[in-house]
Amino acid sequence: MARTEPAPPETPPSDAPIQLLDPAGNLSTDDRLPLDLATVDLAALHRDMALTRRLDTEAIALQRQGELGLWPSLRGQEAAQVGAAHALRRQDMVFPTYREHGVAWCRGLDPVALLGLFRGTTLGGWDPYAHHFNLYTLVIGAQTLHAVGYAMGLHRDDSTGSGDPDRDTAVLAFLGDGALSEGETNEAFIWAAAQNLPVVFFCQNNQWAISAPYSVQSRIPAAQRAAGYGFPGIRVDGNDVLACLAATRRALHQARSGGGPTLIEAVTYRVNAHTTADDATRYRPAAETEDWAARDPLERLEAHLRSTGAVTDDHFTDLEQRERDLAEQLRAGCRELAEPNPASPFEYTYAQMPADLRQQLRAHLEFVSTGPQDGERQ
Amino acid sequence: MARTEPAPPETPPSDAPIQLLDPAGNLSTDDRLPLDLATVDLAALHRDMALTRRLDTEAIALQRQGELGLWPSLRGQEAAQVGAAHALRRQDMVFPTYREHGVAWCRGLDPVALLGLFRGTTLGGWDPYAHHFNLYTLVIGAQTLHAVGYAMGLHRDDSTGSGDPDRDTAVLAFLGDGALSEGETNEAFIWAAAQNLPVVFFCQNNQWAISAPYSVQSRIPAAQRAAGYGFPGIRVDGNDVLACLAATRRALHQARSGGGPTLIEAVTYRVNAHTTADDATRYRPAAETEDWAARDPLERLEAHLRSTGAVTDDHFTDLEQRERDLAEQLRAGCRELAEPNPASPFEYTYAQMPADLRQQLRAHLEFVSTGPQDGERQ
Amino acid sequence: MVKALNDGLRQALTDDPKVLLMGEDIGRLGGVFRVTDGLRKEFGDLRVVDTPLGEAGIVGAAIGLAMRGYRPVCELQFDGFVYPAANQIITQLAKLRHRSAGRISLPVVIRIPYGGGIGSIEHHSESPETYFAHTAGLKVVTCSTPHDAFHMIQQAVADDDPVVFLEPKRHYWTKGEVDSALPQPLEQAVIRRQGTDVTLIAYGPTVPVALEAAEAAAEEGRSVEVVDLRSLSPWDITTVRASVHRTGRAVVVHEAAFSHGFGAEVAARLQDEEFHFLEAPVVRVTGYDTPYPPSRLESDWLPGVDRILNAIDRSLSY
Amino acid sequence: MVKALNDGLRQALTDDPKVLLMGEDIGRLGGVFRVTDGLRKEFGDLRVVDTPLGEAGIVGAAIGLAMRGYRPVCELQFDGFVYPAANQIITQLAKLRHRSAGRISLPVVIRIPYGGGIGSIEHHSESPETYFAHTAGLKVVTCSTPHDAFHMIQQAVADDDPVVFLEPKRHYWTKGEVDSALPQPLEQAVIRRQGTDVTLIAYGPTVPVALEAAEAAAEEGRSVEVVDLRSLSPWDITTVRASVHRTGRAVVVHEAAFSHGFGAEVAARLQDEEFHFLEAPVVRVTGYDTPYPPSRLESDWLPGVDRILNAIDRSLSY
Ligand SMILES: Cc1ncc(C[n+]2csc(CCOP(=O)(O)OP(=O)(O)O)c2C)c(N)n1
Ligand SMILES: Cc1ncc(C[n+]2csc(CCOP(=O)(O)OP(=O)(O)O)c2C)c(N)n1
Ligand SMILES: [Mg+2]
Ligand SMILES: [Mg+2]
Repeated sequence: MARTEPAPPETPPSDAPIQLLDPAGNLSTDDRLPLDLATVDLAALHRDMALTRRLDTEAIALQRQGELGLWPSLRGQEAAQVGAAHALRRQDMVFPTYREHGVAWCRGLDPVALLGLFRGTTLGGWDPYAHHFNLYTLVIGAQTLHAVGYAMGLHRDDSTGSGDPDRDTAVLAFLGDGALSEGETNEAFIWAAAQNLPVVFFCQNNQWAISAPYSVQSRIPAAQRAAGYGFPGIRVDGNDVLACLAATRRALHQARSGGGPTLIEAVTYRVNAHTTADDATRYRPAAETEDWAARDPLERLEAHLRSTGAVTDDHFTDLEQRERDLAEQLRAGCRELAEPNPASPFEYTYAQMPADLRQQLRAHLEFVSTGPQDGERQ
Repeated sequence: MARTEPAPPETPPSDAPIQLLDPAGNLSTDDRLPLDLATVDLAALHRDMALTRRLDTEAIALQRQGELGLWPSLRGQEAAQVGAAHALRRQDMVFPTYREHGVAWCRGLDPVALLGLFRGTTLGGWDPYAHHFNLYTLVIGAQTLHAVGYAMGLHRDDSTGSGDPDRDTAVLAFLGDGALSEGETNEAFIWAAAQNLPVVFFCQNNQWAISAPYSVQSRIPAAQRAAGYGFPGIRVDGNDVLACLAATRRALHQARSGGGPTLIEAVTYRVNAHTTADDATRYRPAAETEDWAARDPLERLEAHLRSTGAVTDDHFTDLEQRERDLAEQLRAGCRELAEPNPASPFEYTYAQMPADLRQQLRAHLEFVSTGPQDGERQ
Repeated sequence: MVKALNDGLRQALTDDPKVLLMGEDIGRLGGVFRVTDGLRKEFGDLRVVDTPLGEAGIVGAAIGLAMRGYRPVCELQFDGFVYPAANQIITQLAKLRHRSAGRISLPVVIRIPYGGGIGSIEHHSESPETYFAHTAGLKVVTCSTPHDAFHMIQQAVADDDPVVFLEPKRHYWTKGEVDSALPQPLEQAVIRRQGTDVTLIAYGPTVPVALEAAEAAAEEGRSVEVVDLRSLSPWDITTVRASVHRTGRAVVVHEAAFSHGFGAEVAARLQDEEFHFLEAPVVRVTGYDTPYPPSRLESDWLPGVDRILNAIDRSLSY
Repeated sequence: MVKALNDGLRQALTDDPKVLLMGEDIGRLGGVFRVTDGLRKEFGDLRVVDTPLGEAGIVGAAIGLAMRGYRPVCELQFDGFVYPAANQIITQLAKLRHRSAGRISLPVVIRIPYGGGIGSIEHHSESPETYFAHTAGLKVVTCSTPHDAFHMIQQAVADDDPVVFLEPKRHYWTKGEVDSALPQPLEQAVIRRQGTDVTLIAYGPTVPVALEAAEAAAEEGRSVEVVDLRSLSPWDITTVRASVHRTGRAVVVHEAAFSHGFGAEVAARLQDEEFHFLEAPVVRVTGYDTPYPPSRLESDWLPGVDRILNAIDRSLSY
């Protein structure tokens, strides 16, 4: 009985993802997703993608040097993240996973702050309200419900549908393809649909959830999930920054205007292993990775910029300098990240420390100050 | 700011549920769901629906008399349950909620056994394997995943796709409209879709989840949920026993043949309150309930049988006698249900009772035998 | 007690426009126990929200609402239906203040009708307090009188930490005076009856049972002090120690299972901190280490007056 | 220990065709810790199943598989990711035998890499044993040596009850002899080191720490007995009592939070059943009542040798 997993059912030929910029850097248009190029700052998109990649590369290096415990690389997903982030207004709230370094960058976070979580000096690292960018969430799918709740708050605050661009607000929730299978994510879709909430779900389908190919989660495109709940889903080339920008803009606009949720599937690829602790060669063929490398999102935009002359050479030289500065900032900043205070877990468990916990803290501090340092026990 | 809940989005006019027998008892056909009437035992369907209703009526009466703590009435849902149950083969496995008394009846359970759970003498009450009918599950949605696991087992047992009618097996999982919103239910859909499992999800959309109208859960028909996962959904008139039978037959056949899952939405109505402990007048208008009463599933089939003369008068007189017998059986049986043994919780917690628990049991039995009875403490 | 909770919630909704209630069947129906009766009519469907059927959704959305400045009061319909929300409660709600180094504050209340004794079917009689009390970052409280219910629910709503608010459902219909002027601090235990021979420690559903047992013991000439813990996390060991210091003996009563029930922690602390004063072991009178039984068995299964009296005897026999 | 678990699982798969493994990344990848390395290749993708990303699904489907006659061994990838499965574990897996009056038997194993000390990020270092041990109907075990790992995983698979199998991840790379002929009964504690002055009770991740502390104490002339509980539900109080009976003193060590940690139950039982023999209170050395800290703080936060030695001092000072 040499049966294996059941054969995939016949699925209807799926819509090809919408593309506005092809791998060679040529523009195209698609009636389903119009984009007025006059409203797009190509140079800024390119700059943010390049710097995001540099940030990622540096972080990987820092991990190799033992400065970070772990790093989840976003390489290959720069277009999806930067495209989506450029569609945000200041007041929009973002709920990331743990891989949205590109969005964090565009939100204006100090990039060094991103390293603390992976260095083990903090579990958070930044003020989620200052940048309208929530902390990273490591529990797959959990943040999608927070996004829904925040969106419920927006509705109650009259922060949608007023027509005032500084007032109307939406929520942008990121998730991976694997996250589509968590019950909580699906509850988030259900709530968003039934209450017509101002939330955009941005799914980076990078084809893999650690070692699980997308086919383990589903045999139809992720964007179609939305139809089951009764709200629009759209599938875009996630390595095409313009398609990602256009789709997110439209969806956020609709959300802010009171038009309800959208699910965006950005079809992309996790070029590196899941994290620096993972070994992707154990589960996927090199050929696949190489194949996707040819669709690199950054090269694609650069090709476009160079061939059209949309930016001057200064753009590139200036960018090189910025990249070097960023790398330096990260290297120095990482090592200078403050060591956590041993009292901090106790201080931040409750708004006011309960008496019992205070006693535990007292004992702990005594132990920490006199105990392990001198090798002698008290 | 007199805002209320967001207005429902414009939804496309939904498919009307498929109907093969109209409220007046007239047959019709529908290309989407063919049914060869020669294969249908109308008299048996009618008999089972009538007896199911009597069972329900008697149980309500027993609850009023204080013999049961609670009863969840299935009134109005007899066609959905009996139609679905008649599509089962002996070996098919059923995973019910707590309201599938009609399915239980058709599976040949001793109807008295259904009462124990609500009388408080047992948490189960029957052998799930003897009748291929699992215990009632009170945690909304939980059983859908058990159904999926059982279906995974069928696939591994080579119990689908052999073409042998006694071997090929499917799973029939029941759920309510409210259950569509639990994360676990959605995980069940995901697993069934991705692994193409032999499981049919039968959703009785009775319009209410306790006091929540269906619009709280979703603004599109439940059957469309399946499209989001990539398997077929079908919407039938749940008060039309023929449509329910035909849809379930086809879906079970497909599942047994290795063709994967189906979601059936049977559009029906919970005529009574959620349970005998509920007061439906607090949340829904009498007019709605009356409106649905006019679509009574049992009357519909009866009208058909009488107008076509498909059964003789004997059928009805015989049935009346059976109903009386059943009522008597329930009344007598309920009072005779064995009181649970105080040792049973201890005995059934583990396969072998651990030493500590044995000691707790010993203390408990001593207490029970000498303690409370004589009003004296030991 | 239902009325006191209803009044307390009405007051909370009135006092702070950011307070909102959410849960299954709490609006149109007023809750299966009518705790929120009339509030949707009074405060509208945006502040008293009938949610879809999904407990993870309820708590997860409450977290998001709190991040947007609201103070959500969630109802989970029964003790046995909290588990689909466990992930949001344990990995998110309890930990976000810590994760964010104090930047995120989640003033979320989770109301749960809990405990047995009302003849219900499975999943409707459970006592999950250990799961929550063992989870750092949550507060856990329970009330045993209408007076406490009225005040404690408001204090819980006003608290800046997430509070699991356990409502002993078998005392929902208990009547009692509510003095609206006299709230006790939320985290403080209360001595419900003074005594000198043994300290009986109870909370929520078992407080009236403990008082009854104390009454019965008094007839036999035993003076039993009854402490109502009220708050389970943090818990007021100071009051308990002071009492045990006087009596030298302690008996803990709860409905939750014996092993790892709240009594274990009480016993562990007392044997440590009152080692020289305890004249007898701390005795636990609790549910057994089995799932909750069918309702026909519950009255014997639950810790009742007789079992408590036995325990007092045992304690005094040392 | 990874190798021993891998061998144990291979043996279980070989012995019984109804055994199957399921979880996230356990097949193609062999598990994030490689515990299931090579098994998919050897036994096929129907017996070593890469599941979708959903913990409720994993446990819920395992229940259905068990009802169809299989013996599923689930992996939940990390201790912090068990909570989405809490509902299936607590309301279904633990209770179905009881609900069905013994008709349904669910021989499901839930493997969980658990505990801290490996420098991980949040949710990857937790100790959820109390949640499970407090849940009647579950067995809970944990291994501290490769030898135990090899045998206990097979015993867990052969057991007809659901077993939560906690794998102390910081000892995954510990080497040690596996004597394939000598399994101990699954529920029996083992005395890892004999001593006469004080009994040190540990399990899983803290056993090696306890042994190290005992070693250090020996140098100061203190004779410490170390008990490895191995099974947490049920737990072998007989062995513990016998030891405490001899030493008169007990210290419990675990990583889980102090309040309602396993130590509370141990202390509560011992103070009750060994009241006359305890010469000092049972002392607990545990994690604190805070969420698990960022990894830079973990080595101090976790109970280590020095804190254990302090506790021994304290115990002996009575
Ligand atoms: C609830 C939960 N289960 C398991 C994990 C372990 N885990 C971490 S990342 C990951 C895969 C996530 O895949 P995907 O959603 O596609 O995101 P990606 O990593 O590809 O960005 C898993 C299983 C987790 N973090 N949370
Ligand atoms: C997980 C869970 N949450 C809440 C409940 C309480 N409850 C019992 S029945 C019910 C409504 C179920 O509605 P639906 O699925 O439509 O089934 P119906 O009762 O209409 O047959 C609720 C909320 C429960 N049983 N389980
Ligand atoms: Mg992915
Ligand atoms: Mg319903």
